[in-house]
Amino acid sequence: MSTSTATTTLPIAKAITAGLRDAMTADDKVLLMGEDIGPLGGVFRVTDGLHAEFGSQRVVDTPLAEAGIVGTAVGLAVRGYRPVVEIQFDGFVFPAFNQITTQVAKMHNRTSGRVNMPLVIRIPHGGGIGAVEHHSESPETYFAHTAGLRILAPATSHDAYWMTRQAIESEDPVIMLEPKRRYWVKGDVDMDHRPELSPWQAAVVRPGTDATVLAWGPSMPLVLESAEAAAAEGIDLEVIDARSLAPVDYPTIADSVRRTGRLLIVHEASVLGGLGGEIAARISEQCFYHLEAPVLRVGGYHLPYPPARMEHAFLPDLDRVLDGVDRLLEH
Amino acid sequence: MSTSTATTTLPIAKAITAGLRDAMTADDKVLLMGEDIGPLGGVFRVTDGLHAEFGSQRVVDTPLAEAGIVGTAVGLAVRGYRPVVEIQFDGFVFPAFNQITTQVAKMHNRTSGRVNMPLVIRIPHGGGIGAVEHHSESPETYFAHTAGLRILAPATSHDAYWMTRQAIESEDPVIMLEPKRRYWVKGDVDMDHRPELSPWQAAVVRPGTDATVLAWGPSMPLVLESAEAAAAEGIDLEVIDARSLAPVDYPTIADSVRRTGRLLIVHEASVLGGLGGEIAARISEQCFYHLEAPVLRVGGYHLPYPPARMEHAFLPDLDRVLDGVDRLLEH
Amino acid sequence: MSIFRSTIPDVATEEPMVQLLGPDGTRTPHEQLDAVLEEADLATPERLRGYYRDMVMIRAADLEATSLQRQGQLGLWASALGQEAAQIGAGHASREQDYLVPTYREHGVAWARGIEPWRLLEMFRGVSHGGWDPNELRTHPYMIVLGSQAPHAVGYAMGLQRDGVVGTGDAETDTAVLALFGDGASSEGEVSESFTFAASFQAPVVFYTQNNQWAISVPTSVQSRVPLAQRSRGWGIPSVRVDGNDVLAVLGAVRSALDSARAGKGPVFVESLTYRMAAHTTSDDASRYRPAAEEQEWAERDPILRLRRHLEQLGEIDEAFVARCDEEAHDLAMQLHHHIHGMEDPDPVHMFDHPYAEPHPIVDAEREEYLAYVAQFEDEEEGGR
Amino acid sequence: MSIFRSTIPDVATEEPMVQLLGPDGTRTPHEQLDAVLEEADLATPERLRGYYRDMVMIRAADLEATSLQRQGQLGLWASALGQEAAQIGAGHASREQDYLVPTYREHGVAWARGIEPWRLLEMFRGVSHGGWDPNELRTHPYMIVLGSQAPHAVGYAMGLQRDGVVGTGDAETDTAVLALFGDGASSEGEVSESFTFAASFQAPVVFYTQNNQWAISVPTSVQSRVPLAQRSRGWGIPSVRVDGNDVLAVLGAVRSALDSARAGKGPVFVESLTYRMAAHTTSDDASRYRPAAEEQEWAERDPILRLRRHLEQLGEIDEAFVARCDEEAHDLAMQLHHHIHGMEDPDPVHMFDHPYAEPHPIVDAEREEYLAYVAQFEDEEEGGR
Ligand SMILES: Cc1ncc(C[n+]2csc(CCOP(=O)(O)OP(=O)(O)O)c2C)c(N)n1
Ligand SMILES: Cc1ncc(C[n+]2csc(CCOP(=O)(O)OP(=O)(O)O)c2C)c(N)n1
Ligand SMILES: [Mg+2]
Ligand SMILES: [Mg+2]
Repeated sequence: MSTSTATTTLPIAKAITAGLRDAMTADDKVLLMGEDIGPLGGVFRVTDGLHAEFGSQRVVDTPLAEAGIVGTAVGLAVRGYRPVVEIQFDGFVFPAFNQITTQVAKMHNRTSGRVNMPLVIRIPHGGGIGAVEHHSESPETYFAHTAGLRILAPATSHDAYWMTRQAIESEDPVIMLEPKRRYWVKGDVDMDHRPELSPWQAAVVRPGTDATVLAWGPSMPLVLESAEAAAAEGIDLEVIDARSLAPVDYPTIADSVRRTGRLLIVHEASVLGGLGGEIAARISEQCFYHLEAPVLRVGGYHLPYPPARMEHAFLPDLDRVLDGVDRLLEH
Repeated sequence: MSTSTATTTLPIAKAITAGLRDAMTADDKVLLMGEDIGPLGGVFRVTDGLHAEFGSQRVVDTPLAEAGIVGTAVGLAVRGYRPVVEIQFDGFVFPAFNQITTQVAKMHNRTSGRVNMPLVIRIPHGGGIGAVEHHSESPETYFAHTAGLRILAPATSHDAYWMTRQAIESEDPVIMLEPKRRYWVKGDVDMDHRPELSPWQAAVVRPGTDATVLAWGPSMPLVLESAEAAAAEGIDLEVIDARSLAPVDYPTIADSVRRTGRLLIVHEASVLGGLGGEIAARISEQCFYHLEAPVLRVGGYHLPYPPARMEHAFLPDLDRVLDGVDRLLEH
Repeated sequence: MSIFRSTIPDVATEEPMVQLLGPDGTRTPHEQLDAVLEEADLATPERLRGYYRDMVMIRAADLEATSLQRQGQLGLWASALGQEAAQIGAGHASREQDYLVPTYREHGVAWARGIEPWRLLEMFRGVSHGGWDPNELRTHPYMIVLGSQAPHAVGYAMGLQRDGVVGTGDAETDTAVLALFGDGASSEGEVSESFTFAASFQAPVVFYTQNNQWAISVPTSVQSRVPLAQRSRGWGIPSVRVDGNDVLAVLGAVRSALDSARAGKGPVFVESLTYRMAAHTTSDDASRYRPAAEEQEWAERDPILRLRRHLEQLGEIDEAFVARCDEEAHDLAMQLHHHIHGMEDPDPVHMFDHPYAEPHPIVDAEREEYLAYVAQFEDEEEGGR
Repeated sequence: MSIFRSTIPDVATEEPMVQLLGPDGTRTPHEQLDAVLEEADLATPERLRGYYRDMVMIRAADLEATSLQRQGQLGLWASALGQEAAQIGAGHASREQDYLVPTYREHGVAWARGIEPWRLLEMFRGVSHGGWDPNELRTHPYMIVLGSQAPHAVGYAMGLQRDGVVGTGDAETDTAVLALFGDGASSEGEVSESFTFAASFQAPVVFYTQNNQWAISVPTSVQSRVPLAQRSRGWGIPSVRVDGNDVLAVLGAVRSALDSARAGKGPVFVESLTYRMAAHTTSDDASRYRPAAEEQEWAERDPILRLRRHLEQLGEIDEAFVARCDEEAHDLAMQLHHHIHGMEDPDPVHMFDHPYAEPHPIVDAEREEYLAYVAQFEDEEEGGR
């Protein structure tokens, strides 16, 4: 039984569940692996009900070892399966880093294209949930620099559903960064119509003229809210949801910046060495004669993610985004 | 017996050996750990002779497990030791990535400053040696983004000696990226006089007026050579050796760019998401009104490091650097 | 017959369990462990009452922490309910000079090491990532990335070897490390690598697993089809399984293991069979994956009850003592309650205090930036009103 | 007596080794393995001659590769000299449907799987990162990051379980995976995690270690103080140590292990004691760390010599056959020589061919950029001369 019905309202977490369910129904090579994803349904309940529905051969509670999870998924992919791996929290992806970097990312290339790696690594990502250490990380930079990987970062329920499907359908490995603090935010999903927009494209989610603000995943509601606040002050911001972080859709961003002349990038990861730096560098190059101000960034500081009672100061918030907009417009 | 004598000529590898030896002599808490660093002296012979001199309690051939090597070094550091760990090749640092990212980088912060992590991770780094897969990587980006780590990248024998000493003396963890393909290039070392320049500062190694070229480690001889070639064409390049990649010395770079109005960054790592992106973003911001051209980068492509017979096309070379300079000056 | 050999003819699913106190409190003599306990004076009636008090205290603190979490005072709490004997026993088995390397649920161990419970709660409240000086209290910070602490323990033990404080024969000098991890964490490669290093260097480290039957929703059988105690034997690291709800068995076995490690005889592994009576954390719902009957079954093996029964059999406990313990525990809980409720949130500027031990220009600049940014609002507030 | 138990009363440093051929070629009967070999027709005189020929061939290719490296034709060569029996035996023990997961020194295994030696040399020459179709030849690419291939093997085996090709009882259907790694690699956490997964899921995988005594300069004793064969028993994975220079022992044990795995009885571990006769690679200098006497000692246990002696004892080999093998081996070496010398360097534009399976705008743009950049010089050349 597929959950596909016409447009429906679902929280992001449940949209992913639906995406997983429909992908598993459509292709019996799709299987899920991870810690506590079986009877418990995952600590975020994203796989809730799937174990009961598909059984323990397709929804696999693994031993507690991330390298083993990703590494066995590689073997399953070679054998023709399409494993979808859940990493319980962003901070626990690092034990699997060797497998992701030297194996998942390189296997297709190593075999001169003879073996595909249709493997999805789902990571609940980002902070703002008041968690203990290692539960609020934004590791996208590490993966974006690693050739061979793709990264999707849905920000809405609709994208969450379709990106789950499209990540699973991709013949390349995809890291799915799920906006954990928005898991329970509801939104419309149309499961019946494949989106026209490719998952690898950015979306202008709010047109504007004074400056472009780029963000993704968990930061999207914040930048949209900031744009509303700025509008109240007479500043008209264009807001772009990057959607795909590897590859980043530079044409869409550059096109916007050529129009607005200004770009602010917002992400939770530390600004220093973060993905925003690469985007700033490329846009500064591609739009050199259009930029009326340097590309600015608002994000985390160059610190280990702080204890929960300080995270509000570490994370971009409305005031910091607006402060960034102000600095941008001062030029 | 210390090897410290007045200025002497040593290949980079031997300058590091001397630095290790002098550090071990100066402080008996310094110890070396790694694969094959004992009787063999390391696959690059950097620890040659040290096992015979200091014995197996201080020059430790470990089991073959990188997470174990770095993880035990963390424990030794807590106990008051200053472990210097050798990772045999850049491509083999990833099994230790969890220890480096979640433990080495965060332990001082986690304990509110009560425990220091004076730990050095030596990594022979970069390509150009005709090696098989995984032996030519440039992983600096991963570490530069990780708060809590420092990175030094010596390009000369003198820096190799002193940075080895200073990395070991640092109370913070330091990743030492050793320019493996330049290990046997000789240079002068003055072991008697501590350099006035801090290891965390960049050095203008060739003054010039038309554009600034920034590089580090294995790329330094290349950019210096390129500057000579450009000079022959009447282009006067200023060349900066970044020396420290975490933190990067932005004041020195920005000062230069404000004078020349142009910046080219050269590194072996993939340009996409590489450290050059962060530097370009910051310099574009800090020197916005001084830049006469966008910051350009010459480096690796967004590909897994290719087989040896193609690496010449992947790596920056004289022509690609000069091509970059030309594009820079076209603006 | 197959040529392939296992630990014991064919795969060994049976493993004896050392038990000194039966569920009803009855004491079984045990030649080696009784000698160990006696030599160290660890099983006198006064000591036993002390353990009882400790367990009662830490349980009260634990329950209070859960209620503080419900009140929104903590972000999360990982209860150690049911593991009191496994933890108080292990903590007291260590000598003061030993170094303990815990995971994130070792509240009883921490208590036995003299770490005030509020320091643990700080972490779960979200005001700190680790609240004490590891070298002062000879206890590593709580560690959350499972298994990552195990190689630290081995490295510290290698430091002890180099410091010459192993195998000297002097009880005050000889030192060992106690490395703790759960049944789930035992699957992490870093734990296996720790076995490799410890065995190779014969480091003075005791690996101690509280097999509390579950890793969140996953039963231990997924991590190992054979008793976990056997895991280390593949490295030639001797091991034993003990009843983790029996404080004396834990004390005796861990003390004996630490003695052996201190004497320079290399690593030892102890598996302690116990039960996580509560859910994994306050965010977890154990009813989704384990039957109430199982919880019931283990409730009957409650480690506190067991020690009390034993003390009763010895005639070494009375109502007054029990009541005093309960009272003290109540006081502790109240103190905790007030301490936590009264705890002010730290000024976030402190997040810039310790990313590095030495000056760092980017951190300094970002700190200034942050302060200037915050000052804006203060100016606005002053100006505006 | 201690309460801590090891594999065998106290730490087990003794481990029996299965041997079917003595160093002088004498055949020792072995109830189980003889049955296995006989059932599969693996020890007929013709087969034995075949193994002999295989070993001679692969040794010649290996020696030629070393000399090609000296001639600058290869960047590096990792010789498998001395490990021919351990590899030819393991390779032939597998059935065609089995999947082999090698490390980077499995030239004999590759030969037995029908992979032409020049495909291996390509990698060491630096024209490719892996030269064959893993699914076509049912052999994973050579893997260099030690231990990383082990979980792939287990995952593939989990795929076999899901495909229903395990334990059906049909010899042509039932499939298993042979996962190879060295004594050094056995220390990597990922190998241990592979044991955990394989045991947990009872995956049809045989772990096979060629313990060639060294990991570059580090002796096996640093990786394990007890015989490596014992490592897996801590997971309840049965294991055996065989004489790796005895092609029949290897064949019998690995076939028997694969049979067991194929039948659905779960993983097995085989340690094969052999010797890396050459240096680690052409870049290595073994004289820096191991005594010539040791090399001498092992030279006398040469696996090729041993099989030849056995065939001589059986009266199943004659000078003509030996000479023919040598001739064929010489031809192979010459072919290799010419093939490699004649190999043109690939156009670097091919590095852009396969980073992704699906289109990628950055890669496409960089490819265009590269081609335009290269075209510049072609223009210049044309223009200039
Ligand atoms: C590397 C890593 N992966 C996943 C987690 C998430 N996680 C936290 S506790 C836990 C279960 C741990 O089980 P066990 O080791 O048995 O300890 P217990 O919780 O039972 O005390 C998991 C999966 C983690 N903290 N670290
Ligand atoms: C993760 C990793 N660390 C280090 C190396 C470097 N290295 C290559 S081979 C080798 C020794 C391997 O020894 P062993 O596993 O016994 O295999 P053998 O070379 O003896 O066949 C080392 C340390 C590597 N390839 N991968
Ligand atoms: Mg547990
Ligand atoms: Mg070996």
